[in-house]
Formats: sequence, structure tokens, C-alpha cells
Amino acid sequence: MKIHEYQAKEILARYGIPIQPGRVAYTPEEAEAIARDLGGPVVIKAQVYVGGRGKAGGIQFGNTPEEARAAAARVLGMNIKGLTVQKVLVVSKLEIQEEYYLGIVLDRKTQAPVVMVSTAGGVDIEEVAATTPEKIIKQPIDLRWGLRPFEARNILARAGFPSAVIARGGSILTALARAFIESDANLAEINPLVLTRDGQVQAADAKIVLDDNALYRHRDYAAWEEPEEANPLEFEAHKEGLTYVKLNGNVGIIGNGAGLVMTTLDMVAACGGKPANFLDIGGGARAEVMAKALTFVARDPDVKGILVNIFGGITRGEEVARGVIMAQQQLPAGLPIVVRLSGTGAEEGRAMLKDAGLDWGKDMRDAAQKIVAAIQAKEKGQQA
Amino acid sequence: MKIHEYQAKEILARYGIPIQPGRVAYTPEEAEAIARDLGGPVVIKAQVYVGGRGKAGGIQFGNTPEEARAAAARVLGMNIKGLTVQKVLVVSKLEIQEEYYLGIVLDRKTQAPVVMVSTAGGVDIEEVAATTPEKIIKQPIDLRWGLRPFEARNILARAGFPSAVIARGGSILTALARAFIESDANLAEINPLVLTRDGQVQAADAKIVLDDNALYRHRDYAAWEEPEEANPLEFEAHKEGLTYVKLNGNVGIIGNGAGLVMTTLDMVAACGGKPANFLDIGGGARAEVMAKALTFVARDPDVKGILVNIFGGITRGEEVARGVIMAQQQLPAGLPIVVRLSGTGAEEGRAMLKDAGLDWGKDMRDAAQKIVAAIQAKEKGQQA
Amino acid sequence: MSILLDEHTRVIVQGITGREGSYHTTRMLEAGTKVVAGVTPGKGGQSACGLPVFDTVAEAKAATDANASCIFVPPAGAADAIMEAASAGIKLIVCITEFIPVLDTARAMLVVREHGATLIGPNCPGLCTPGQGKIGIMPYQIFTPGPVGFISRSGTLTYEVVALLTEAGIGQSTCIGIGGDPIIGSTFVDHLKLFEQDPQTQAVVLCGEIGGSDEEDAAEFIKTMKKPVVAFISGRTAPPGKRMGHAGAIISGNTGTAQGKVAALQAAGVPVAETIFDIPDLVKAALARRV
Amino acid sequence: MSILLDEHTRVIVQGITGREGSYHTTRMLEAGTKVVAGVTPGKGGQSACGLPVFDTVAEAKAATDANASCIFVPPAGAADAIMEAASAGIKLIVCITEFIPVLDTARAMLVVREHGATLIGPNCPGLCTPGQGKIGIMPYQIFTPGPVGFISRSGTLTYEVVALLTEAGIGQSTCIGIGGDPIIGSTFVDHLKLFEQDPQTQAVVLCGEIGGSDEEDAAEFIKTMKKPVVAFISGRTAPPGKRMGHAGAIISGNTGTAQGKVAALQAAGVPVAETIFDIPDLVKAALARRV
Repeated sequence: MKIHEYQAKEILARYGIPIQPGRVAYTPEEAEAIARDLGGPVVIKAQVYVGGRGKAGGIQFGNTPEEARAAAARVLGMNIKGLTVQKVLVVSKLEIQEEYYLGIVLDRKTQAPVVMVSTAGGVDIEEVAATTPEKIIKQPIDLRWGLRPFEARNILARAGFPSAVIARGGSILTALARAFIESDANLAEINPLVLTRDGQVQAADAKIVLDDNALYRHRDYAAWEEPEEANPLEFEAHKEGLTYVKLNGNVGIIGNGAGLVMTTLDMVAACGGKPANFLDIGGGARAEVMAKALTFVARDPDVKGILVNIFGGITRGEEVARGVIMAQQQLPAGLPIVVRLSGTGAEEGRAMLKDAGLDWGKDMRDAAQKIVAAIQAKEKGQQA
Repeated sequence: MKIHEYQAKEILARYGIPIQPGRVAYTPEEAEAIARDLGGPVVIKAQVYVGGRGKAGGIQFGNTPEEARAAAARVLGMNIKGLTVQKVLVVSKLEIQEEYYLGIVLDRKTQAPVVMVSTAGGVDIEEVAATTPEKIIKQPIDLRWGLRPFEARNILARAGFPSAVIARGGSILTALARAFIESDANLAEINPLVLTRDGQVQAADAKIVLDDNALYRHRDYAAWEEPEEANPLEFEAHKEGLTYVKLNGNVGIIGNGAGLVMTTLDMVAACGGKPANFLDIGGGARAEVMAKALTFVARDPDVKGILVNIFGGITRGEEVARGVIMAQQQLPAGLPIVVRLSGTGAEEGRAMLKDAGLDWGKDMRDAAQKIVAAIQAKEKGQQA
Repeated sequence: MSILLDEHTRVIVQGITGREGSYHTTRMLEAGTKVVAGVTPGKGGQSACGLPVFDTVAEAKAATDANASCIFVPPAGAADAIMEAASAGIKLIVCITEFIPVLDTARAMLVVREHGATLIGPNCPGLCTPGQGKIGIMPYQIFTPGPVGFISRSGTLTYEVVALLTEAGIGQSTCIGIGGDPIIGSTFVDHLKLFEQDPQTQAVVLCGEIGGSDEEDAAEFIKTMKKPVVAFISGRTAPPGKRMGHAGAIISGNTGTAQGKVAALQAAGVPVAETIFDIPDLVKAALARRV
Repeated sequence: MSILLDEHTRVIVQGITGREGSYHTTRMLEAGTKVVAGVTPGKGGQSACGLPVFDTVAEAKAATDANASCIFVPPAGAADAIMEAASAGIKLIVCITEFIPVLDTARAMLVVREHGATLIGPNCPGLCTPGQGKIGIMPYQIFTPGPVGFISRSGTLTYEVVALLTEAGIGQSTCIGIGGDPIIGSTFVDHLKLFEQDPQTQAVVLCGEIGGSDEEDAAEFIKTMKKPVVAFISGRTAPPGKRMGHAGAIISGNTGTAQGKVAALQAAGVPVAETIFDIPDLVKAALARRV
């Protein structure tokens, strides 16, 4: 789960990592009031779930409360990579002397969180990794220990951090690792970590991605989930317990098992169609879940037809068929649906579908070809 | 640091360990009110820092609020092993089916916390250890992991806990280990852990001893420190930063370094005296600390004379002499004091003492003999 | 012969008294798997699916001499169950459970490695040796014994492809679903090594997907293999940054794309099927080359 | 010869820029100890006591080839400092710091053991090899070289006894204060083993105290030793359940009493001094028997 910069900083602050004072504003007036409270120049930062907001104009400055208000007015409502800015973080401006990078990411290969630090901070770390990889020092964390203070200092020393930053930076990195582990993060980074002109070491920006599977033990963080994603359907699907990803095409796709659904997407594409979504109903779904999935996919106005591809195991063909028939009445009239059933209960399910007048495919390819053809026929009909 | 049963249970409850509902009462009226709130029969338990309060009558029962009041009236003010009961814990009475023992203690040899469990609960575990040691299963905790749930279940299974208690008892033991480690305990035990007639598993009594050296990171627990010890001087000494232990004799003893002070005690005893206390001023003490230690020791009415034994290293003889001379005016007139100085600054210190008319010993034995003789002479003089 | 699961495999089921655990234990027994006991803390001494239930894996192992475990424990306790099995000396651990917090899996892996055990999964369908039985939730009736080893990160896709192979008359030695999580107990390479040594196996089918670099690592290893490998990669149409159902199926920046994996495998001389329907023919050709 | 500290010992001081650290570093240098560098995070590049200061032990070791460390870091960071030294490959670590939380020491010991290092302390005065130097805070002028090894759980008591030995004309090979905490890095037995092997050492004085069972363990080991040992135990008048200054000096129930320790040592044939004034004569007698 992605969270906003201000939320990531709230986590860091719980672990004693110094951050700039500031608060979130939803209106220019609030931004002005916060700037007045803080005193002195402020930074207005768009709170959206995408990177690169600086280049997009989502970070602006104000030397006075009035300027802060004007800056917030420019940033609020701004569209950044398809996302509308609905809130900004207003923080005191730092007098920056140096910028560094501290990050921890879950590494599949070492099967552990890996610390990455660099004296090249304040810039895109993937770019640093691509162009000057020697500027990034990496080290896996032994999860039995966490990152011990001496290890944090050693990493910073090896990366060439100046002595003045090693002691406090080491404490911050140790705390960042604790925050990562105790919050069940997949990613936690401070970029930049800044050394200010008056010698403070602070986290000027932060990014944390949490493990969805661990949210059950972090109720406070789970409450931060927001329908602010590029597509609100994904947020709703998640709330409904459906694994749904919005795509750009017009063929709605439902299946059981992530690999099978991905393969169905690929198959539709191979047959000349464009998938509108990924939807995995998981294992052992009952008719009600199937019906919910169908009506959910149909809510996307781009969807011109739906392919259901089920390989029955724990999931039973009759249940799938029953679910499709249940949903049929609620779906837009004339929306093409092709169902492909295989495995447990496939015979029975197919018979039920036939009785209900629904199309079915003999295998995944056949079904994919049928739904693509049905949509093309319909579009031609509309054009004609 | 010792804490009371109700405080230990507060810690356990933070870790999700089930305990009986109840509160602390300072008066019989409060006990009655709590019993009324709880409803049903209650147990009134003396809150004192010693074991064996049950045998001493410090645990009583009340079936009604009125009985609870009467029971509390009997227990409050009771003297248990030299301690006056100032508060009682009032809790709902459990219908006990079985009693077990769960404990974790710091083990010097394995250099780790060691889990000890037994199905022989509710009795003195040291007695079980002495008479039927096979009934106690022990296992060290790997501090990198803590005690993992499966390890806790394995220990209980090996100790012969019934299946009905293994799942919940395992969770409780895991939580007890977390409480031990995260609170920096030296000892944490639940005795008894009870299986109630209605199938609940609860901590009916609890004891936790905290590591004094780690209290700086547990401010909330440190605030529980109380002047309720058998000797209030020990509590005050601790607040003053002095390492002081009250003993039964009449020779006040002050020295630098724990081993040296213990040896001085032994030497005084070997010379026919009886030490009144142990007081270690630590390394590098200044005159002010020395003076404070002297006036502190003299506050014990049993003290009939004081021996100061210093081997100067970081601690300087002049400072010691200056401190003794500073304190002299505040001490009871005619109280014999013998100072033995060796090492750094000893010459200068001895000269200062001579000028001030104070006794000194050429070595530890000589000084011990002198103070014992001085006290005996004075006592004879008083008898004559 | 086969790999991992053979006639010497004696299986316990952790979480046998749960809905999933009892359902699939019955299916495993029907498939001929030697399931010898179950484990559910607090239910020791009871029985389930006609098998004795123990409170701990240690007790179950001592009583039945089990050497494998199948885990159906819910996510909050699944990593602990893996550690319990590994610590008790169980050498083959199959964890079906989905949605385990990934750091829990990472911790469990420290114990699995320490004890030299093999973990399949988590978030996997398990494995199947046709004719011997299965550990996990694969539908046993679609399999048929034969010369092809099969490894996949997916569940239902495995069934789909195995059904195609069986229809085409191509039997399987052992089929393994390694799981869809970012951290899994054993990788393509681990099992390719075993198949390379297995006398029954004449060719291997590898079904990969987007995310991570297991397929790229496999391609590197295949360069050193004597037996032919046929591959399929799903997720060619998946966009970057989106988790496609499996927690591990995500393209991060330029890494983990289907295109990259296909290219790596092809560079290692592996024929990569365009669609799953091409797999049987590619396998037949591979087997023919082999003979 | 001597044990642990000899002419090849190159010492760094962790916490060199603190009050205690800098004071005792100067004393160590005066005693002829080869102190080669200091470590204080955040002060790398500065100098202290005429020595270069580094941010990390790893850097200090790389620059100076140090093989020993003396730790004056405050309690909250001392265990981390021990782990840092051990992880950096320092083989002799002397931790002077008192009041370290005992679980911190227990954790540090896992690392010390893993790296095969020797830890003296914590809460100890360090060690001294007369004629070579000292690591720690012992007053160097009271020592004189000779044939007697010395091990004690106490600081000032060590000085007291060493002064008596020196006055009696009995010199020392190496004197070690092992520390007064319940968990310490090295025990009487560890050092008895080294003294048994050391050609210079002809007899050993062991000063124990109440609490724990280190003295009992030592008694067991002494039964196997060729060299004579003389012992003294302090705390004969200490009551049970009271912590006598040292966190480790506490009688729990019937264990850790002075009487028990004296009896165990005597049963192993060790002469135990009634008071410290008896020690020199017992040592002379032991040396005489030896010759």
C-alpha cells in the first residue's frame, strides 16, 4: 500500500527521525494559516501517489503566508500524471547544505531487506543506480538483528558520508530500519536526507510502501488507505476483496488464479483484442463472488464485452455458471459475454450456460477469439 | 527493581496475557467498592515485595462486598516479613481446575534468558526444583529471535501440558517472553497460570523483577519505584545515587569498589565487629560525595562508629580526607571514625586527617581492628 | 523416479483441522499420498481425516517418522508453522497459505536454510508426482506419469498447461508450483537442478511470469543443462508498477518484464511458447531431439 | 611471556574523546601500552591524546592494524561498541563501562562468540601485564613483573591484593579484572586455561565473590590443572537477596554463597585465604611447592 509523504514522515517521527515542522492543507487558506504558524519561508508539496511531482510543478515555495496561499492555490487541483492534487504538505523551508540518500527495499534475491545509501541524494536513485552505481552502497539486513547502530555507521562510512553526518545519520538509518521492519514495509526511503547550513540532519522527503499482507497488524496505517488512485475502481475492488487492475482496453477479463488471468490477458491480446482489466476471483469462489466480479467489471464504461476463463479445481463450474446467470440481469443489455469452463463441474456449468443462452468457448483460445469477434461485430454494427 | 503483583500484571496485560479483572485498594472501603464493581466472590491480596504472603495470611477471600471489606481490613496494616501492607489487590475469584508454572529468568551460565515451565504450578518453584527437578523443563531463548510461538508450544508439550492448554498457554508464554525482553526483566513468572473450570487460561499471579541498569529506557516502569522496602534508607540512598545495603550490625562501612567494600565487611567481622551496612562510593568520588556518604551512614541509629576504607586510584586521598573533615561537624559528637587511605593521594590525605585529629589505620586490618576496639571501648564506657 | 515426492515421502498436514486442511488432506489421501498425521495446536489426541492429530510437529514426527509437511495454517501463523517444521527436522515443506506478510516469510527462510530443508511456496499449489500422489491442492486427475518435469509460479495456469500436455499424450515426472510471492522457498533453478539429476525426467517445462528475475537466473543455469527446457512467460500485456494478482508479479521500472525474460530464455537456447497451446508441440520436439 | 596483553598488542580506544576515555588513554600510553588510535563516531579525522580518531572501528583497524580495543562508551551504546569491535575482527575487547543493561550484554556476547573474540568485562578494571602495559583503568604503578597470574571479579580489591603481593616481593605475569556483572565476557576458567599454558606464570591467584557459580566452575577446572591456585572469596558476611554493589554479587536462595564457593575450592585442593593478608604467604608456599 502506498502512503503519502506526510504519512511516511509521521511514521519516521514515531521512530525519532527529525523532520521539518509542518501540516497538511486542503485549501489555500489552510496553507496560509499553517505558514503563519510556522513563521518564515515554507515549501508547499503536492501529496499524490506518484514520483516526479517536482518536475511537474507540484513543489512550490512561499516566503510569506500570502505567498504560501498563492503557491497552494497553484498546486491544489493540479493534475500530476493523471492524479488530481487534493492536499498539500506545508513545511518550513530548510537551508540545505548537502543532500544524501537513505533507502531500504525488500530484495527478492537475498530474501531480506537491503539498505542502500548514497551521498548522491536529492535525485532519482534509479538514475544514480543506472549511471553511477558505484555511488550506491548496499547491504542486506539480518532480520534476526535488525540494523544495529554500528552497522548503520559502517555503511555510511563506506559510502563516504562526511564524519559530521555519520553519528546522527547512523541513528537515523538505524531508526529507518526499525520503522521498515516494525511497519512491515516493502520500501522505505529518505531522499533527500539533508545536512542543513546550521548543522542539523533531517529527513526532507520520505517514501514508504507498506506490505498489504501485513496491514492486519497495523490497523492505524491501514486506515490511511484512500480512493485517490488513478482509477477509483481499483480502490473499490480492494474494499470488496477483489483483485482488480484497470487496463486500457475494452475486453473485460475475469479468471481464477493470477497466472491464468495474466495468460488470458495475453491470449486476448494475441487474438487482436485489448484487455480492459485484470480480475482474479481466487480459489473456490462461489456464485455470489462470480456475479459480483461480473457486475464490477461491467461498471468500467470502457468495457464492451467480458471473457470469463475458469479452470475448475476448488472452484466449481456450476457455481461459476450460476454466478454468470445471476449477474446477467444486472449487466447492460447486449453486452457480449463468453465463458470458458474447464475442470471440476465444467460439464454441468456449460449445460447451465447453454440453457441461459450464453456463449461459451471450448478452450481459452477459442473463448478469446469469440469475445474479440463479438466486440468487433458490435462495433461494426454501431458504425454501420 | 522489584515491582508489585498488580504492576507485573499491568505489564502482562499490555502484551495481551489474560488476567482477572480487579484494582488496587488502599482502604477497606475502597476494597468493598471494587468488590461491588466486580460482582461475585473476590480475592484480597497483600501487595508487598516479599514472597510467602499466602502462608503469612496476606491472601484472603470475600464472597460479598462486606466480606471483602472485612478481609481487606485484616490484610491492610499486616506485617509480612518486616513489611507493612499498605495496599491490596482486589480481583475476581477464579474457579481453578489446574495450576501451572511459567517462568523466565536470566541465566548467567547460558548468558541468556531461560524459560522454565512446569505442570506443578501454584507452589514454590524452588521447592519443585529441589525435590522433583524432572517436573521442570528449561530452555534458553535465542535473543535474536525471542521465543517463537512454535518454541513455546514445544516447551509446553515436552513438559506434559494438556493439549487444551498448549495453544493458549503457548501464546501466553510467547507474550511473557516478549514482555521479559522488551521490559528488560531479570525475572518474569506467572505462578500459577490457571486453567479455570470454564476452560479459560489466565495468569492468576505474576512476578517481575526489572533490570535497574535498563530503567532509563523504561520511564513508565521506573516511576513505580517505591520507598516500601524493609529499610527506607536503601530507597533514599538509591535516589541519592549511593550504593547502600542495610545490615544488622553497628559498624558503618564506606569504601570504593564493591569487592573492596565486601572484603572490608568480612574483615570487620573477622575482627569481632558487626557491619551495619555496605556503602560503595564508586570510582573517582569527590569530597562532597564522601561527605554525603558519611552523613548518610550516620543516619542509621544502629551505627556506633564508621570505617572508611579507600584504595586510591581514580579516587584521590585528599578528596576523601576533605570529605571526611567536611562531614565531621554534621556527625554526632564522639562518633568514632577510622579512615584507611592507600594509593593515590594517600600521604596528603593522611596528613590532613592527622591535622583534623582523626584516626587512621595503616592498612585494612589495622583500621578494622581500630574501629571495632573504639566501639567496644565506648560501649564499655556507657555500661560503666 | 521423480523429484522431491516419491514412495518414501511421509506427509503431515499442519492445520489439518481447518476447512482447507481437512478438505485437501482427503484429496491427498485419495491420490495415494502417504499422509500419516496432522498437527493442530490444542487438538492433540483427536483425529481428523482418519489420521491422528498432534499439538506439535515434533510430536507428530516422533510418532510417525514423517519427512514432509503440507501447511494450510492461516497467514498470521503460517511462517511460524514453516519454522516449526524446519526446526523439527522436516526436510520437505510445502506451504499453500497465501497472503503471508513477506518479512515473515523472509524470517522463516532463515530457519529453512539453517536446517537444510526445502520449502515449496508459500502461496503455491504444491507439487504432484503422478502415480505417487500429491502434496497440496493440485487436481490430481489431470496428471499422467511421464518424462516431463514441470515448474511454474502459478496454480491454475499449471493445471491448464498440464491438461494440455496430458491431452497431447505427454506425461509428467513431477510438477511443482513454486508460488507467486516475492520471496519463495525454492526457485526455478533449485528444481531445474533436481530435474537434471532425475533419471525419469527427459525434458522440463518452465512457466514463468512477470516480476523478479527467477526466469533470468533459470536461463543462466539452463545454459549448463543437458536436458532440454521449454518455457512460457505470462504477463506480456501487464503494465509496469501494477501487482497482477500475485504479490510477486509486478514490473518495477525496467526489471521483471515478460519481454526481458523471454529474451533471456531464448538467448539460453530455450524455445519460448507464444501461447500455451504451442507448449505440447515444443515439448514433443524437445523430446525428439533428446532421443 | 604473559597472557592476552603482550608486545604485539595494538590497542584502539572506543570513546576516546570522552572524559574517562581520554584520561585513561593517557594513563595507558604512560604505562607503555601500544595505543594506536581512537574511535568516536562523528569525530573521525580529529585527534585525541595525540592519536588519530576514526568514525568506526573498521576504519581504525584498517588504518592501524589494531588487534585489541578498550571501551569507555556510555552504557546505552556500550554493547553496540562491543559488537562493532567483534564484527570488525578485533580479537581482544576490554569493556570498562558499568551499568550496561544485562540483555544488551547477552546480545553482544552472541556476536563476540560468533567472531571468536575474547571479551573482558563489562564493568571491569581491565587487565595489566606488568612491564608491557595495561588496557583499562588499573593503577599501573602498583604492579611488578613476576610469576603470578591474577584474576578477580573486582577492581579496587584487585589493587589491594596486588599491592600486598608486590610489597611481599611477588611479581605478576598478567592481572585481569573479569568484571562484576551477572553476564561477563570471560570467566575464571577461560583465564585459568590461558595461565596454565603460559610459561611465565607459575601460580594463579583467584579473587572471587558471592553470586553465580563461576568460582565453583573454576574449582572443577582447577582439579585438572598442573599449576597451583590460591583463592580468596569476598562477601562472607553478605546477606541473601541483596545486591552488594556489583550487579552480579547477589546470593539467590542457597546459590552463590561465599561458604559454598570456599568449600568447592577447598575440595579442589585450593588453599583459600581467610583474609587478603594471608594471600602472599599462601602464594609463596604454592610457588615453593611448585619448585
